[in-house]
Amino acid sequence: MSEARVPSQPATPPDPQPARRRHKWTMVVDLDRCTGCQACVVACQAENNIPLNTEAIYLQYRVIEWIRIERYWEKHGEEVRARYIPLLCQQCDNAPCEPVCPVYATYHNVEGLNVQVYNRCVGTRYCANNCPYHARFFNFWQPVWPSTLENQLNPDVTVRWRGIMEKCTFCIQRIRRAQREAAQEGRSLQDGDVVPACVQACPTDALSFGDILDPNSRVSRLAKDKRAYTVLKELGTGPNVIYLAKVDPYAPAPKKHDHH
Amino acid sequence: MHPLPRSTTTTRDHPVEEYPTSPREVAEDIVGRAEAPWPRWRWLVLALGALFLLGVVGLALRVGQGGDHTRWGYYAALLGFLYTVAGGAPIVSVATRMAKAHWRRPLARIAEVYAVVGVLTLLLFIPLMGVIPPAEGRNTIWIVGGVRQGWPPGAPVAYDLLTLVMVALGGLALLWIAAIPDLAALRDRGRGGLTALLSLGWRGTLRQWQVHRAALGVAGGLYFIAYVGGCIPFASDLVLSFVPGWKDSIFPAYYALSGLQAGLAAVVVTAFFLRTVGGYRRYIHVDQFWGAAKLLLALSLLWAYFHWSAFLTFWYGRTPTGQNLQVLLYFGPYRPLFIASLFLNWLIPLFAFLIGPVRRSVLGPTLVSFSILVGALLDRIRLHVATWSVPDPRGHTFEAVPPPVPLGVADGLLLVGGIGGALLLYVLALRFFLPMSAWEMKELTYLRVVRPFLKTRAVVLGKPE
Amino acid sequence: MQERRDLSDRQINRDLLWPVLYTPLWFWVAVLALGLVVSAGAGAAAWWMNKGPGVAGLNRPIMWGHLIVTFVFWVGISHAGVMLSAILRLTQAEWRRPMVRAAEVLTVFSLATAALFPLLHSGRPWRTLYWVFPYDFSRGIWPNVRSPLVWDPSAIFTYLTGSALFVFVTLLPDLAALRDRTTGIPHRIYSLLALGWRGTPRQWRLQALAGILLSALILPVFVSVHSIVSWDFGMAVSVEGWHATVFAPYFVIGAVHSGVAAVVTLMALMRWLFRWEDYIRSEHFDAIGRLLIVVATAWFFFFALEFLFGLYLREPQEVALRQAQVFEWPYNLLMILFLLTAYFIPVPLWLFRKVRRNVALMFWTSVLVNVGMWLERFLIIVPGLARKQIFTFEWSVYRPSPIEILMVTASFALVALGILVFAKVFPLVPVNEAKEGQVLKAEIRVGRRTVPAIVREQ
Amino acid sequence: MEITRRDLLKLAGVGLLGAIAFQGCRIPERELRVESPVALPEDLVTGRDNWYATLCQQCGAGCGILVRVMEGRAKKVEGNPDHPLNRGKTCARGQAAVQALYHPDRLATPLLRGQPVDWEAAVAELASQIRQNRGRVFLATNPLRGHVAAVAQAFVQSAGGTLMAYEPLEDTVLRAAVKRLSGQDVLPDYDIANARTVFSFGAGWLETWGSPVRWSWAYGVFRQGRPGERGMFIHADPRFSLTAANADLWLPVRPGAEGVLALAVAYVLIEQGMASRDAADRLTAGRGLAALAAYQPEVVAAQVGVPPQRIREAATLFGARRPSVAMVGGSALAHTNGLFTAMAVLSLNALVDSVGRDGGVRFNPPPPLGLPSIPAAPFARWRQALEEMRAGRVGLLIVRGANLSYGLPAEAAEALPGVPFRVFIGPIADDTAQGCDLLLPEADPLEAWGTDAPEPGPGFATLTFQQPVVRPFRQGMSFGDVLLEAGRAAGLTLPWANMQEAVRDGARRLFALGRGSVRAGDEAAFFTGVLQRGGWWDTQERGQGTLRPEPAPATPPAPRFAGEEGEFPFHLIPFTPLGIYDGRGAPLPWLQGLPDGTTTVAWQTWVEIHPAQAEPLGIREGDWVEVISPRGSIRALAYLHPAIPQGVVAVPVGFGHVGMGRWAHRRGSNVFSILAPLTDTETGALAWAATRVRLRRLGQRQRVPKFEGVVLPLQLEERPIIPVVKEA
Repeated sequence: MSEARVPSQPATPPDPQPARRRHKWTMVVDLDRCTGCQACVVACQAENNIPLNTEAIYLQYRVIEWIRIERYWEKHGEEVRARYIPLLCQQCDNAPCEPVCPVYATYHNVEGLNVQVYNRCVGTRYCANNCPYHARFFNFWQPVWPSTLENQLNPDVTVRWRGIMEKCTFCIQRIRRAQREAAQEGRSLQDGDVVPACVQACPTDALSFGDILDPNSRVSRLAKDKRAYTVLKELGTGPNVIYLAKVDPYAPAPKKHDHH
Repeated sequence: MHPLPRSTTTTRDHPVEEYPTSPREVAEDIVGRAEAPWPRWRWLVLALGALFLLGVVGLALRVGQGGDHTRWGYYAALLGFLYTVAGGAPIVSVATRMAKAHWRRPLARIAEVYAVVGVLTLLLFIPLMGVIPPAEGRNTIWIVGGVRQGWPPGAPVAYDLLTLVMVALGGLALLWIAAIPDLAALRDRGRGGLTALLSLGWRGTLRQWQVHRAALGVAGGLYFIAYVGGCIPFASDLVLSFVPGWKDSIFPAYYALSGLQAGLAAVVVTAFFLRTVGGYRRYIHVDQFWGAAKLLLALSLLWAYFHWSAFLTFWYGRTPTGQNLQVLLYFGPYRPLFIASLFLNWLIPLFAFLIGPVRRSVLGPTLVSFSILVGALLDRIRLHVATWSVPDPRGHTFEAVPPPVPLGVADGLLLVGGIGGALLLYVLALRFFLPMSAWEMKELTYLRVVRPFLKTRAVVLGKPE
Repeated sequence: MQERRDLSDRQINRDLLWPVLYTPLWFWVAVLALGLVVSAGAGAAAWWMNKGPGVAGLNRPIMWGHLIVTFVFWVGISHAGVMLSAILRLTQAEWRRPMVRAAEVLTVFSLATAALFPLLHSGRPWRTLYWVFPYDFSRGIWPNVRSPLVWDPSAIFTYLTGSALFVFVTLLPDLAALRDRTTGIPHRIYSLLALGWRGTPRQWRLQALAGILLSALILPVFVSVHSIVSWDFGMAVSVEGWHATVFAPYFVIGAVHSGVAAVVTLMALMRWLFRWEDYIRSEHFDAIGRLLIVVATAWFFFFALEFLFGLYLREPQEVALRQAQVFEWPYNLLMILFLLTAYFIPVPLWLFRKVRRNVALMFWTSVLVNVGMWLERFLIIVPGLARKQIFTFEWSVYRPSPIEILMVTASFALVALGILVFAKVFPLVPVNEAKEGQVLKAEIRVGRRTVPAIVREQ
Repeated sequence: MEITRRDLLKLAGVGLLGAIAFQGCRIPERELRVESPVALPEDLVTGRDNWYATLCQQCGAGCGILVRVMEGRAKKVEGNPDHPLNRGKTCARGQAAVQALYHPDRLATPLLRGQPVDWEAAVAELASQIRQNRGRVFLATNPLRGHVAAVAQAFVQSAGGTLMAYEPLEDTVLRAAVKRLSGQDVLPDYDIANARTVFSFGAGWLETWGSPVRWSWAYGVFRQGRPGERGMFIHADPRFSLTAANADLWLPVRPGAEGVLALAVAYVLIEQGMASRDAADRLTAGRGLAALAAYQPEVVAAQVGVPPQRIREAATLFGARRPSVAMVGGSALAHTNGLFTAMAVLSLNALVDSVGRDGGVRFNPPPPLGLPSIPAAPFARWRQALEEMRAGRVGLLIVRGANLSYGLPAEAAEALPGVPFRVFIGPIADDTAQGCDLLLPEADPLEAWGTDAPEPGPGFATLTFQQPVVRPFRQGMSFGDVLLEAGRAAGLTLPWANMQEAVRDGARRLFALGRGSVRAGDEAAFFTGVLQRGGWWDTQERGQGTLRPEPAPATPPAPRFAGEEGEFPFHLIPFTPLGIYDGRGAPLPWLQGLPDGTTTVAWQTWVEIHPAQAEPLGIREGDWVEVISPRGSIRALAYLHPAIPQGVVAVPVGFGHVGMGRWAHRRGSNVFSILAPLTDTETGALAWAATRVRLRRLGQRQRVPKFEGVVLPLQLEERPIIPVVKEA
């Protein structure tokens, strides 16, 4: 029996459908640039018709933020540091949320997006349980806006009703618009044509978005950075959100851990 | 209440054989030929002894090749096989006695005597103590470094040794207690020495019988706990913890269960041997094989069930560790072994025993049991060799599947010799404790009568509360 | 012995059929009371549906709560029926006779109740058409067979059909008996149901055969059902507290534990309510008590495995989960209650023959067991979600809302109501089994003692 | 469709019980719409959208934004990539501009003593009031820039009266310091993008202070935008703010000791010979290091609260890794010795001579076209002004964007009634609007015309153009237009007919300059060009200037605090949260619902206190506590903050409004109401960080409305989500 017959599984599984792919949308988050200013959060809420997070919602721990800033403390003896990380749906190639949905309300499209089909969702919440990144949000209540605020709702994005699961879509409506405009101008998509709301807003350029299949795109370049890592790599979900590690010259030598 | 003539009436499917109907008969028959349990058994002893010596040679070779644990997989497999089979067999008698199943009576002793193999497993473990890597940095059930560094002391080997000791002692205690009345009988027939010593002045008073019954119950319970509980450290230290990141909570249960299955199979094969060669035809009837067959069917279903629930969890989880693990255990170089044990331990028993006549025959269950025994050996080889072949058991994730470890000469000798040695011990013990539990057979003569019922005759089984 | 009195067939008929033929007052009181609770639960469900799942105490990431816990609980209870009737039938255990039907009926009703909960849980049950029934309207999409939530309904409905059939087949002779003792419309209905049963040897043989076959065929289903329920959790790689290989057997044996205990509860109630002391005797409690000891201990072994291997990898977040389960309020209290009620109070008691033969004690201990088993499911499901993965930022708490509690309470009333109504129209103790028992019971004289015995055909 | 739904419901009804079916029938109509055909809604892109460039007025920074307009409705705000200030970026508050536009509680019509009237009547009334009160008109506004400032000035000049701008957290001290050291009355810009070291004192320049979007963009470059070069950021702040959280080195300085710290740094720089000779001489008045003896790190360490080696470490970094820049602001200047602090810190820039250099302090040219800039008047002047109002010396008070009743609750409460006729102009009635005689609905910035010369600007002449992006949603009128219309009706002499004309005129005069970012053949084309680009700027017209340190005082001026240390053990540091800022964001649910940068609390006033100090007081998280100062007390929710220095408690401003719409009205409590009226001794600016407080547990508890979960979210050491590397 030869070694050749012993294939090991790569940490991130191979792309399930490389042949049909024209794009593989990817986001790179530079944690050394991110200040946790939350501009992306409001930008996302404005773009995607996210229901208002009232105080009651906060008290129920049902806040909906498709992209959220998580602030972690780090205790080093006396002094305490804070670390910020923007978290959103990681659009996994090998998404744990997909196989468990009984009605295909969430599936993988050819552009590598993990798509949520609202009108199929029956609200079992299984996908949310099985998302290791806590990236899925459930409409526990009917989303209501004062009638005047409804003027602001984005016509390109569905308003999700109660009992429906939702999550970051990488602003698929913007991807579609960019693709349509490119088609109208009879050209192919360039790097930078598609800019999700959060990326557009990010004051420090911590977020960047693009097509990883395009070797010259910004994300392709950044993904080669030696600080690059993906969250919960050992689960083998194959995230399409790549993070660049935080730099802190004053950090004590990190404990040995064999995950990243 | 008129006893039947001891002529064997034949019905449709098979000849009805009748048990001896009076206690005296039993005494005469079993205790009578204690000195030579069956013809030409010395030759058997010699043959087994020769095999055992081969094993010793193999051990020498193995030790000579050094303490790199990747080389000791087959040795561990042998240990695992003997531990589970010999440890599982006595459970058969304990469980069936608990269930008050009359068909168990002729098999009880056959099963209990397997406990003596525990001594051999104990000896076999000693060389491994130098081979098993220390627990630091590994995932073991011993929380080394988790709570305090180097705690508990001596983990893991010390505790595995302790486990083996407890199982061996528990088994011997069970065997002894179960055999006391018969030992007494032998003593009364003039066999002195150890027998007389062990029979503890048994007189068979009512009080003694009550105590005996209670003691037997307790010993059985304790042994059950010792064996099943012992499978947790044994399976986790000698299999699980060699693959980093392999978290498999059902594995110890699977390990114990497959041992139980193999143990019962061993009992059935032995029973067949005693029935055909040993001349215990009057005691070991088709009923015994039938009852055992039903149990084996259930056990092989459970075998598959446990396998499946472990397999499915990793397969669905799709973590790199889980996927590599499945390559190692199922799809990789050890696939033939897996498929073989799948057939031998599951499919063959299942489909054979689905057929009523096969269940209710002597040969059928015997052959199936043999396949189960072979399957169990292959399964142990698959598990131990594959996991021990991982060079570095430390860390949290299992990145690379190691190449397979071929069966060397030393390993071959060890397997043959180890099993031969076990059988040798068993045969010797059979002579010391009778192959058949005389007192339980006597009980049967009281509690089982054949009476006319409506238009036919029927067996009436007494079920004392 | 005195507790196994010889009973004439007329006597047996009179004793076992009276609840069907005459209606005591307490029956109506009980029905009314249970009905009130059930409708309260229905109101709660309606509120839930109308206002949205927000009325529950659920939050992010604790998306599953009391309703799912109760679903698992009732599926568990439903394993009593097959466990007893099928297995005991196959092993020809004599003491099964008076309890088989009660067990089977319990199965049917608890399973039906369990099936309600996932639908209610989704908050919009009219949409579950997509999910439970394979359909293909405009969109050309069938349910996702990879999802355990699709395995669930199939398993549950198979099991439900199977056990209903089971009840019916074993009921046939008694239906005939009722047919012969009723007049007017009841008579018509019973005659219809009895399928022209005349009690010919051939019919008896067929009925017996059907019984055996059904038991054999339903066993795999019985195992599969709770395994699949467990896989609803076990498959979830993201919830580390759930992703354990032991889950399937652990859930099944736990289900048997709670189910058999529930049967004991039911037996005691039957004995008291219908005054069936001659049929449901302390020897039966004794036997089932012994079975319970074995089952409970096996279950505890798996529980130990599950917990031990939860800590096995010593990942900080998994340790945190176990810490939460054992040390953090309110789980610590629940954990203690769970361990005491599910194992450490009842099992040691059952070790004493006196206790096993004391109906009242068996009743209360069996109730305790099911309290404990409900808590067990809660302690698996909720803390697992509350400590999901390494995102300490997201770790949350869950408190049930009154709505949820109401629905859970109502489910108990619903099952009780179902069984009560069943008892009103069919005998809860199989008359034919009782008679068979009478025929087959025998005695053997050993020296000065007589030992109870049974007749086995060669 | 309908039919199948019905059937479904029936089915549900049968399956589940009548009661549910009954409820089930009450599924809202919209539910049906979710049942859409196969194609994903997200795959359908509806219609075409238009993008208009305009000016963001959610805070004073003055970023250029683009607004996405569809079907006549503003949908989304994005940064204007052309704009030199914010380079296409926005902050959370800017994103919320659209929500302000469609806020449900915007005034629909003018209200005259509570009665709705039409605009003609309202303007007539205002005009008559102006006529009656010539010379006794008082115009209270927020700081004004651009043409609206010119209009306001012209208005008060012609009507006779006072024009004063109000801002609760004024920048008076910084302005004064810059003026003292450079002679210019323009806020400087900091070239962080090119700096290698940034040393900031109390300035939350990544959150709300100054021009956060511009500097955040620079921060990105500063950290990772330059290959092989990662900027080093040192921050001295008594509070653990979001900015402090992002600093490499955070010095938890004692409140009021920032100036001393700065001079201690100066001491080290000079001692190490890293300081520029000239600046050092000025600072020490030529007497050399001896002049700064009082500031030697070892001496002041205790007073500053930072160990001397830390000070030296920071100073060495600052001196060695050049270009380096020092900035000061926020609570550092909100003390009685604020001016001293400001000058001390600014002088550091001179010491490392980074003034006027890349990566240093840049000066801005005065606003183009000689447009005026009306900065906030110091607190002391406002108290006088209110005094005059109380005394009845003001006949007509016109308030716009100056929320006096919120910032000076006590003074305003007794002063404002003294004014016979009060006019409020604004989109939503705020605290000050309560009790005003005339409420005029102001047009939202997205509905109005205007210009703005940002301050601090990008370092060269810049004029941002503001244009209406949608037709007025409410019949409001922009502030400028109100002044112009009412003024003309009152017979005042005013430069322009309306703001649009003013803006056009501005464009005309820029066109006449013939330089700058927009070139065009004729005025019309130029105007369109300016509107399209969102503004006009001339990178050639740069600001010039130097900072000349003044001799450091021999003994550091100690800060004064209200309240005895024994009775009031804690320093109270008010701060502006990311979302609602100084209260301007309070009406908007997006901003109220935005988790705070460090605590993730939203919707409520909380008080940050260190666990070690909460413990003896028996305070747990979620306790309602009373924050008691010599001036009064407020309620707040306790948040145990593991990183805030001991001896300090922090409370956000911006809560506790009366009015300001449904989401702000009586939500939380107003920390200004307990601030002692101490002022900076020289400038008279409010020393809003100079109040001491004590805490008292009130007994009630509740869950804190925060985004983080129930356990202290520490990174798990073995499994960090955010791995940290020591160098890039």
